[in-house]
Amino acid sequence: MRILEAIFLVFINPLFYKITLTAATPLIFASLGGVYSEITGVVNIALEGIMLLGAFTSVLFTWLTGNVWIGVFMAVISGLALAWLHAWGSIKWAGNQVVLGTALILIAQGVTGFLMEPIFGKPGQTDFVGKVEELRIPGLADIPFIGKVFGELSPFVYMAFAAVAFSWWLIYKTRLGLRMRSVGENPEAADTLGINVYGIRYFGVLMSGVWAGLAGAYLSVGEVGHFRELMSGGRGFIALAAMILGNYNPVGAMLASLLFGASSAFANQMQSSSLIHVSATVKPLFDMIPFVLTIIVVAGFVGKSHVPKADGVPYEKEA
Amino acid sequence: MKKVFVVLLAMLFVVSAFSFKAIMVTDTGGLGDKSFNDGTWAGIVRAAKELGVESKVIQSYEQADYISNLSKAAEEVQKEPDGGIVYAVGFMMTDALFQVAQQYPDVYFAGIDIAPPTENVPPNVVTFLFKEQESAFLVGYVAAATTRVGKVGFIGGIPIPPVERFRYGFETGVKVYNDLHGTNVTIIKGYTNHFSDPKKGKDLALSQFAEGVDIIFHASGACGNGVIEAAKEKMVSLVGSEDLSKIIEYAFENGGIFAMGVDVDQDYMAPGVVLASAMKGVDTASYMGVMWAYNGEWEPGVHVLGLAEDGVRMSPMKYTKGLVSNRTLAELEYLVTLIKEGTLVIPDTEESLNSFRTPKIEFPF
Amino acid sequence: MYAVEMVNIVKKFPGVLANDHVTIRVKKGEIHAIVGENGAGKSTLMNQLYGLYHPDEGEIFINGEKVTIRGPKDAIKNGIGMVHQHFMLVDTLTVAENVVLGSEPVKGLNFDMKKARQDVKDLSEKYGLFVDVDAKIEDIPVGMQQRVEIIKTLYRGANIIILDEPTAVLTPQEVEELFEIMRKLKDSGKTILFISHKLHEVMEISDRITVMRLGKVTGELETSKTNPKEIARHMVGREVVLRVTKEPHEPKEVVFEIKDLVVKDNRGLTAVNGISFNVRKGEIVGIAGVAGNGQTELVEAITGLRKIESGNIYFEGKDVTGFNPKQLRELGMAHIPEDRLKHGLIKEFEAYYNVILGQHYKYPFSNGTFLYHDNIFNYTKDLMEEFDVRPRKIDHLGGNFSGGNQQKLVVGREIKTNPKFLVVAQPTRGLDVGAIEFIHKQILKMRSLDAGILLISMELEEIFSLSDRILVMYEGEIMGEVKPEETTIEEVGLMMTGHRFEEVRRG
Amino acid sequence: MNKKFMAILVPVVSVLIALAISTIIIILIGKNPIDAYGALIKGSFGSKQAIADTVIKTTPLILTGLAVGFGFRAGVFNIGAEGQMVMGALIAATFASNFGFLPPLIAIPLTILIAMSVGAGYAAIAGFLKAKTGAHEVVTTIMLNWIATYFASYMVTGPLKVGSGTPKSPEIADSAQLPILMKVGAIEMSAGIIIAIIAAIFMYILLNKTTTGYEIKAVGFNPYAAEYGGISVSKNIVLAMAISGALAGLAGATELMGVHHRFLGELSGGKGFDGISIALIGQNNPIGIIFAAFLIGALRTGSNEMQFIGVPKHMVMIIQGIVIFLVAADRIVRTIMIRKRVEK
Repeated sequence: MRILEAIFLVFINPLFYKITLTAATPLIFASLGGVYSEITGVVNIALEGIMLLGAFTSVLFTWLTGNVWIGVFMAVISGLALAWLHAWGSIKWAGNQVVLGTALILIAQGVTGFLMEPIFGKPGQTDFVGKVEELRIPGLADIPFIGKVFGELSPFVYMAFAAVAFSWWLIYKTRLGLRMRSVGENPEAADTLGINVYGIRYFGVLMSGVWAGLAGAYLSVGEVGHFRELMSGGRGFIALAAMILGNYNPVGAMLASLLFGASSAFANQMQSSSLIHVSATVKPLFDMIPFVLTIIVVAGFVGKSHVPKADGVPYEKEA
Repeated sequence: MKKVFVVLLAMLFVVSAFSFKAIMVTDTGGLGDKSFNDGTWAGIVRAAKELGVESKVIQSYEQADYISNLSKAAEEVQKEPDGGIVYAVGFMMTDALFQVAQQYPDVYFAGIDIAPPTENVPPNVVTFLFKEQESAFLVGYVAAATTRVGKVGFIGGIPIPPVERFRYGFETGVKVYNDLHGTNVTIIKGYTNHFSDPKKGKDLALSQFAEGVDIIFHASGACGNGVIEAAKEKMVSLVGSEDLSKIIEYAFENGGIFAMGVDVDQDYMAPGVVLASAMKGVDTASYMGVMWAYNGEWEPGVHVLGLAEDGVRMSPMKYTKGLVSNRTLAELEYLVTLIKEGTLVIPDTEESLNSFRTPKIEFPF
Repeated sequence: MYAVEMVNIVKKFPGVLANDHVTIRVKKGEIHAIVGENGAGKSTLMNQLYGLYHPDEGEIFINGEKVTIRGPKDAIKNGIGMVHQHFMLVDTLTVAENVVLGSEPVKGLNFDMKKARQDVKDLSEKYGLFVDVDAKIEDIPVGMQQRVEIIKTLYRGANIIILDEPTAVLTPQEVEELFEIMRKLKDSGKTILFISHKLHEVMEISDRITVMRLGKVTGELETSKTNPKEIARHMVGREVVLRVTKEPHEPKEVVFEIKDLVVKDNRGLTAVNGISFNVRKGEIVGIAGVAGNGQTELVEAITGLRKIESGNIYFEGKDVTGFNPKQLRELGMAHIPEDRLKHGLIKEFEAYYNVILGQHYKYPFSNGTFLYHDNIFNYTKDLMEEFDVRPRKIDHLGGNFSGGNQQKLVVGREIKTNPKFLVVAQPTRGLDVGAIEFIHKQILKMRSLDAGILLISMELEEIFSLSDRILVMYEGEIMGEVKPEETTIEEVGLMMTGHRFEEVRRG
Repeated sequence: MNKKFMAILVPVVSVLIALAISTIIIILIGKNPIDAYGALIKGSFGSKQAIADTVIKTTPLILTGLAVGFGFRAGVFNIGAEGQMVMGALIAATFASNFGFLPPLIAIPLTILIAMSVGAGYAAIAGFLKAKTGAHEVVTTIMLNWIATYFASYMVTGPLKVGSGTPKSPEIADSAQLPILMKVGAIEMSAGIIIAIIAAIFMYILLNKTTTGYEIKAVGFNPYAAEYGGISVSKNIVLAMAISGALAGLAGATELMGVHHRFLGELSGGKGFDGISIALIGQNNPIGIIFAAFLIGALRTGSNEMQFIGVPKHMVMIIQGIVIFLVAADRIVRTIMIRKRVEK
């Protein structure tokens, strides 16, 4: 009964919803990146690496310039750079996309770790370099409950939702989006209509760099204001799962990310509940909740998702 | 150009003049953990500089590296006519250290955070352990004295022994305060299961704040940066400014949201928001080890460093001292004396924590 | 004035000379047929006109002007449109979206769906090309998909339209409709290039004919001044028998029977709706019908690849409903699948692994645990000899054989199991005349060996020349049963479009 | 150019290019590349100890490489070797600490068997979900990795914990430890490498000589054709995942029985992920995988020596990343070589 009470208390706590949002935000960005890349037909498991590099660059440039937004901008640029490598290998050279992705993750981990000492003078982690201020919406904060959730949030959270709306519009309402979807489903058909298959795929992959770079920037200068080696902590892979779970659709990916954010917020909240008395060593088990939940959802409720038909298949003209 | 060359040559000469080497092998956490790896290295570097000897570090990539890296370091040291010392850092290297040390009896080995698995320690090995619980006891006492809601939090990384000792101490500090002052401060405990994901630390800290705590003590490596950030965010939002004097002014009047740091003096990471840090003098230990080895004053065996040995302490509360009443400060000072004397023993295991009863303490004022 | 001139085109692929100094001249406003066997180089030639391939040598003139076509974009610019044999449609997009893809109308930043729909509607009305603009491609029948393809070319303002084997997937009635459309297009001044190997169609619709064989042009003919025999000679280089002769053969007892079979398709819709029939030993039962009327699902249900909703299947009188493919094979069923690249063959496997698929676990190929490679190799050598598979390399990968030889491998594999009952689906799709002849002979040989054979084909000629009885399928139901010698192509064609046998006979 | 020759040449040239790039980086940070590579080679092959070390590192990499490679041959992408390895070793450690009463002849195979079955069972969850509900194995295995990690962390800090030091399980019984082939100082090279090579041979035979291998490959290449040929697709997906997981579990077993002799908190150290790149560098071929694992193992071992001359441990990740990148996009290398040949 105490457990039920604790669960109930979690759900009526506005801060639970706020933490859900902040936990979901990096996943939304990164899974969005996955959507862009994969609907044009390029599997991108490098998200984890792009995030990490983005987190690093944003801290680096914030530290150099003192302006967090320059840092965020440079995270996007670095995301583009790594994504370009992925695009180059997988589109131009028709490489195995999964392997290229794992290679880029390694390179990102290596490069960020490697550069710490020469740049910051010490390995491992940087000091606090500055942070994107939270956005306070006057008036909103005074509304009960809602105010506690939305009253004061990182602008990244709003950006994430704006990005979802923008992406939905771009993918489903514009000419470019139509072409992106056609290239991921049947590149040959698109090619015969004079659509530049390679160009569109480059666009998709580069955009995934933009979003995953932002995800990384959020983790560092958006949330904690410093960089720590491997701080992406596997979120790129979770975002990948969220993208598949969300059926390669920006809105779906967002919902899946929110589900994930909610379950990890729930796990944290349950761990912190004063109603549940468990020994300290049992607490790590709470962290399994999001993963178990995802498996149940993937297996039970979603089943087969529509994978873009040409996803992962390099497009090669015959002559 | 020529000058540089001469200088370089001279340096080379100088370096080779002292044929003693101090080599440190990190655990997989590596340098930059702002904890035992960094601390050890700082101490070694300091000693090496003073002695004018060479110091080196090998960072381990994975657990299977420990034995080979320690062996490598030992081989390297063996080559030096005057020998040297090999440091194994982190409790994860316990088994590896003792296996390798047996193979190289003429090389000095030192372990940080390492408890020997057997009673008899080989003569070429010293290990340093810390009474983390003692410094954590002090911050726990401060937390209990400062909280305005009667609820404080603890966030650990992975529940490994040093982390757990911090928790035992923290819990004891709160308990002792409660018993002495008749308060009922409670503790919420959580773990990030990680040492290098600051965002995770921040999320968990926010969850604890959502449960109503106003002070969180963390012992979670880099995750703790997120904990401190969460507290800072909350506090700045309450105060409406990042300015230290405003924060202090606000906190003095209304209390606030605080974090407590670990391992090193983390007060500077968010001045005014980090109430105090439970420090661990890893650098002192590693410095000592090098000196012993160099001077031949080797004292093999386990050295457990606590308040009395100056191995652990509480940060001087550079920014926040004003938030703690003079009486509390005086109490703390007295408690430190009791601990140093051995009158007050802070539990260092789960069992002793459970059976811990606050002794009769009469403050002399 | 020629609308299209391709002069001395040479195109080499690794190991193949696909076009060897080919010259073709197409007049403005004519329907020009390009005929030839599979592999003659027709599609390669047209793909170069559409910019998908680039000629190694030679020149292309459009309306008298020399052009370089670097890609489809250039082709479209030059007023060329192409309907490919394999439709170039994006399954998940709607008809309207598919049509406008690549030259979409926009309103502000948005893609203008409204205008796209209207444009497509207008075109469809103008040329009598009925389509459902809002349907997704994956939900519409093949005939409509083809119309979408034609609209695509018209939408881009094509004056020269290439149709690559457009009738392969259509019913006789649909073929007529297509020809109607082609005439309409011709009347409005469009030039049409029509690739085919069906001589009666070419005779019916074209104005002039270019015949190709082995990458070369072997004849340029005026349709009005030639006959199918002459064309065939140019095509094959020898006289060909256009129809196999069938020996009379007395069927024996029933080997296979289905009763009230109901099967659903991938989307959960009923695809086979209560079908019953039987097949006797030594008899070929043909199932005619337009693609997508439940034949695929029927075959899959019979061969154990698809779940049966209700009804029963009997093999030699034994109820085998719900048996899996392995169990059915054990009983003596064999299956030549309609899509050899999807079901029949594993492209990445060597020939010797492909020919044991389905029996790989049995002696002489294995002892159930280990494969006996020597036996497998010998068996493959024999099979390749017997069925004239070329090249005779047992370690050639399945995907590296030509279509005809792939099919020979599959047919050989299935026939060599000595089945009591053989399901044959689209056995000659995409094959050249020689291969078709060979495969038809093999099927008839099985009949003479008293195997029961169920033949599913969209080629009516094939059905007519091979079957002893013909069942016509429409929307998952049997419209009627006829004997080939007692019916006409038109009658069967009517049934294929949903008229019951009784209605047809009543007239 | 000869196909097989190219298959070998591409990884070799990729390594050379990667080394060239890292040479530039090493120069940029002001170190001498000759010293660095000298250290790399010395550290991986320069002494008996170095060789033993390289072999120790190579052993689990061969096995995870085989695990992932086997999955690829069967058309499943097993990102979960990491979790399967952890679970296999964890459960085996739990049992094997009580095997003192058994002679090695029984205890060793039994421990291996437990680790392999647990790995197989854990992987089969993902295979089963894929076969039954279509759940994407990449998603499920990633989730299962996390679950394994947290579960293991719980076990060694909770129920299995011994002593007051490292979170670790009790030591496994002496009789369950693998015999030592070579001992240099404190470095003990166990018979794990033999197990790994046997596993590679086993995989080769299974894939190329048996009907099971035939069926698994058929399902991997073309599930439709396989089903048509009477091969159960779902059964073989589960089976392929299980075999892949068993190999990963075996990797856990060799680490447990040959190196650590107990379960430690972070036993796998990312070797499951390394398996992906090793499988692909080795072109999913058992022999190729042995060489690829050896390459990565040597790089790792040598990199520790490189640290002595001031090249950080991250260098080897960068080298490894570039090698994998070039092997994946092998046409880059092929094109470079063809151009070279044309120029000549």
